Amino acid sequence: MKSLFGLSFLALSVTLLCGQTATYKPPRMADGHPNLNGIWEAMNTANWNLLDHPASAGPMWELGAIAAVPAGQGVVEGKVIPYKPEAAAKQKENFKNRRTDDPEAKCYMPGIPRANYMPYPFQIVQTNRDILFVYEYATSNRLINMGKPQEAPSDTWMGTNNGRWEGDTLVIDVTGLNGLAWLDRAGDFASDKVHIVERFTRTGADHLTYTATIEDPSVFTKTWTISMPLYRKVEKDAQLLEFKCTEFAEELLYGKYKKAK
Amino acid sequence: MRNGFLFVFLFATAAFAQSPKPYTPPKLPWGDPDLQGEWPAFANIPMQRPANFGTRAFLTDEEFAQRAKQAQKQSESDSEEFAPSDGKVNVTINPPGYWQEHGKPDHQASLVVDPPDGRIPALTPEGQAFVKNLRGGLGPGSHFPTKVDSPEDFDDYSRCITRGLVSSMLPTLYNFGNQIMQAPGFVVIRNEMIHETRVIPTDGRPHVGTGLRTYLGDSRGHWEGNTLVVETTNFNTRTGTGGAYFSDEARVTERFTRTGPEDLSYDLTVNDPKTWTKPWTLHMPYHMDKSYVIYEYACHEGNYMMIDALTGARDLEKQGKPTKVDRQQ
Amino acid sequence: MRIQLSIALALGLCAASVAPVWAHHSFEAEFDLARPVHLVGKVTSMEWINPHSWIHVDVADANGNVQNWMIECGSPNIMLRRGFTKRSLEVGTEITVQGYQAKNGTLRANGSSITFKDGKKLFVGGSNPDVPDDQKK
Amino acid sequence: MNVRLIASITLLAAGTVTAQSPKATYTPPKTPWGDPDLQGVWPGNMGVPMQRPVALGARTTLTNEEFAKKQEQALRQAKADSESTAASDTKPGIGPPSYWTERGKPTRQTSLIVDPPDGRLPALTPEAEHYRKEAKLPGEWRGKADSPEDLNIYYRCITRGLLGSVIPVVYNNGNQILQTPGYVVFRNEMIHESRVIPLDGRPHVSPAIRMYLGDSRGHWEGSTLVVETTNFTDKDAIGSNGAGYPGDPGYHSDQLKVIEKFTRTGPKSLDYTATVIDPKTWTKPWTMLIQLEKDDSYQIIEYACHEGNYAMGDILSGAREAETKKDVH
Repeated sequence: MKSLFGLSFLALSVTLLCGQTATYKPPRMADGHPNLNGIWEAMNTANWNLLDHPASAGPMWELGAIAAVPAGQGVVEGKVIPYKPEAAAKQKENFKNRRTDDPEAKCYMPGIPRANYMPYPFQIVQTNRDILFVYEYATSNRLINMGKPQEAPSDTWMGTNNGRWEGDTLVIDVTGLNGLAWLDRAGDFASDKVHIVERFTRTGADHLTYTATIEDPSVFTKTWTISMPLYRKVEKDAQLLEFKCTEFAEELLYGKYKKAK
Repeated sequence: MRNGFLFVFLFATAAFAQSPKPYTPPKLPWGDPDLQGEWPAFANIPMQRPANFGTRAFLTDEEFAQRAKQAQKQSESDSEEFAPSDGKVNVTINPPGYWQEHGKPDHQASLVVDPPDGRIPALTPEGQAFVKNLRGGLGPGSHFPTKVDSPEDFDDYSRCITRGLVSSMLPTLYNFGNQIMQAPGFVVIRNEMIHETRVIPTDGRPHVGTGLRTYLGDSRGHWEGNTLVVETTNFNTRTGTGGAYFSDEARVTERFTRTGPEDLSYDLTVNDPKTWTKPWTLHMPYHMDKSYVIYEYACHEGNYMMIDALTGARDLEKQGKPTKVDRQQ
Repeated sequence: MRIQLSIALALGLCAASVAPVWAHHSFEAEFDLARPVHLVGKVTSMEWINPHSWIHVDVADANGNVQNWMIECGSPNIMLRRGFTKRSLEVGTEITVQGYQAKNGTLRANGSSITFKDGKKLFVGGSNPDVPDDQKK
Repeated sequence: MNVRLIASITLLAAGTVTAQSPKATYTPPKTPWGDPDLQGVWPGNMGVPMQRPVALGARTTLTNEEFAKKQEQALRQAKADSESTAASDTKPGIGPPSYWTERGKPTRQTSLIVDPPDGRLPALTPEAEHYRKEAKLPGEWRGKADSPEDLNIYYRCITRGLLGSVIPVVYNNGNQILQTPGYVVFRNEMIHESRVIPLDGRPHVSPAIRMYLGDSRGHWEGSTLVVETTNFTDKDAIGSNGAGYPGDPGYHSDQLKVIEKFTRTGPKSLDYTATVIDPKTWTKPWTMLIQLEKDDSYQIIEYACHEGNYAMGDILSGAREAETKKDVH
């Protein structure tokens, strides 16, 4: 029933949208790899909840709409996080206690992959050897070892990051995460057995495509993947500032130990 | 569902049998039929037909003339600035009568056109139970709540949340402005009250995930000839129409067909087997009014009622009186 | 000689005179000098975390019921750089700890003097990366 | 465990006294994009006091005899450091095991401060004297633990401050320099802070933005990287661990400006100087020199301080416990 006219218009708009060339040709560093340098930030609600979620009241009525949760389309491919039954129950428990238990509330380092979609910018510093990710949140950072992969000596919040190039995509193999970080504010989590493979591909002058494949047989029934665009901060003289949030969490963490006034 | 459409189609053409061939709307630069304009819900048609009308869908000329006279008198008093000074003042608890726009009478006997008796079909047991069990058995919030403990005792409109998709398109006391705007790949419907706007993609993309539920649902549009067909799903079970609430499977189908330079035929079919025993359809004849200006309806921002009602209830409780809100007869 | 000594002292050469800023906080704030402890028990696990790592030890008290004590050690980064990893801990090793209990009465003590019976080790393996290969024993 | 011991002994013994020949100006290699290449891991070596003992006057380096004594003493310390257990006869101290330290190798410097020539801090301004007496900022722990603010910013795992993060202490002295076109990054292991220093000559952020590590801007003077940092808060102190240094609590005003210079003096050596300019605190600017030695095998490991900070809870709850028991000790 769709009129011929409507159909042809659809085809016309599709070509317009794709821009001039099919795949983007990134500028390259001296060593020939794509230049991922820059200050980046996600522009989605993944940090609130990786899955589709409606808008809802936040955990703190005292803050009114400021602390409310915006609606958001999920970033999980297939729209489901394949929790095992007991893990699904743990996630619900986390959600119930999110006001006090979310590591982000405590200003603990966000871990991987959450650091990449926090509502705070991060900078990729791509040297002629390794690559450093500097995150504004809690001045956390992680060095991507681009040399011979190293085994995680011990578990940490930001993990042990071994990187390599696959064509024009930076692939980071993350192990040695301590399983204490959450994946979002809704209580999604993984364990210290998680193995994450991240992929950063530059898809435009001011865009990266970021995907993270999450494998943790102790928590999930199968591997699953999140994916999202990351946007360059193009303000003039954009720079990371300081969000050292330890002080902002002390009342939450230590208030109960303070001397009563 | 199929027959619903068939019936509507017959109804629409019957209503305009007199115009020889269907109107062809002008085309927009990018080829879509142009439905743009101000389409206030002026036609003052009741939602449901009085039982004694049976399946008669239209007023007789005599009935219409009587309503026209009534509307004329009403619009004169609507345009008054103050209550009549000749002492005969009917003191009520409502704002002054002249703060309303009563719209114009129409031959159509009721908005509901299917089922043929012009009445909304019966609720399913599940639909009834859902409404009754709301708020732990207290039922939905009401315009006239039986108690005033908290904002939830009021209906969504009193709380300035929303009037829901269906009511926002239909006639009411005032501010029934609707505007249609179009851009390549999108049709936008702006409802004046309560400043809600549905941006409807027409590029055939799928609905958002079922986990995403909203008051106005998730709309997708496509063109069938010169008719815009809009399918809306993903309602959040806290909105509906006629006192009932859409279930999570409700599907609302709207059809916009321009039948003349200043006329837009609008059909809305509700398909929600978990709530109503049958699908039902309403028809609204919009008439363009280029002079109608949609003003901002900032409802929540000025909602003194909520504060007055709640503080008032607290005072009543101190005096040991009930806080039930009775309608002034 | 006297001058020499004073200079040495002044230069903070003798470890004793320079109050090394041990670590992230002063321990008098956390532990109670009035609550010395002498714990003997089996190592159960270790938290390789900063600012201080914690060795967990099962200690049987007088009437035999077992409590799990946490013994505060230094920043694990040093041990990791010496080639030890979280897999290096010999669970079950018996250690003796003399130190002081936490002021808040929890089962925590500082680990300044961890001693082993008959030369046992706390960590095994580990090839200290900055030791030239020919010197690795 | 004794593997470590043998290694450090041989290194110490074999370490020839670094020749006193004047440092020929070393020209570092270039990065692919043409900047001097300072990249690498540059851990600091503990053991040099911030202020020079008065007796040494203007002498900046130890005599060979003094240095030999220092090496021998460092040797003893290294032996103790490499033990995995305490000697059975040691009286239990209150700190963690002493062998959990990495003091690095002794150097010939008589003090970190190289200007003023006497190697000592210049006089304080009267205002600074007053500020220090009134200082609500906790330096070394003085026994009060009513709330987190009574403890210094390092106990609270907030930061050790710009200079505190590079002044060598008993362990985790890892510093790393990374470079990419237009930026140099100075990364400190403790407490996982990385200063991303733009080289494009852009202005500082507004003075309204105050940061513990300030706002840095870099430029090259020949092969020396010069970094100017302003926009400090006044909530930390210069000195190891942000808690001052023996002899001075190190507090500064928010007018502080620090000029750092990174000069590679050899394939494995880098002179880091920091000039402290704070006219509200010190009557004259003063400069520190920290000689860093390249060790790319030194693995910087995450120092997640706040996340494992049992001490905060223990200290505060311990203080409450003490109050309830009213035991005085």
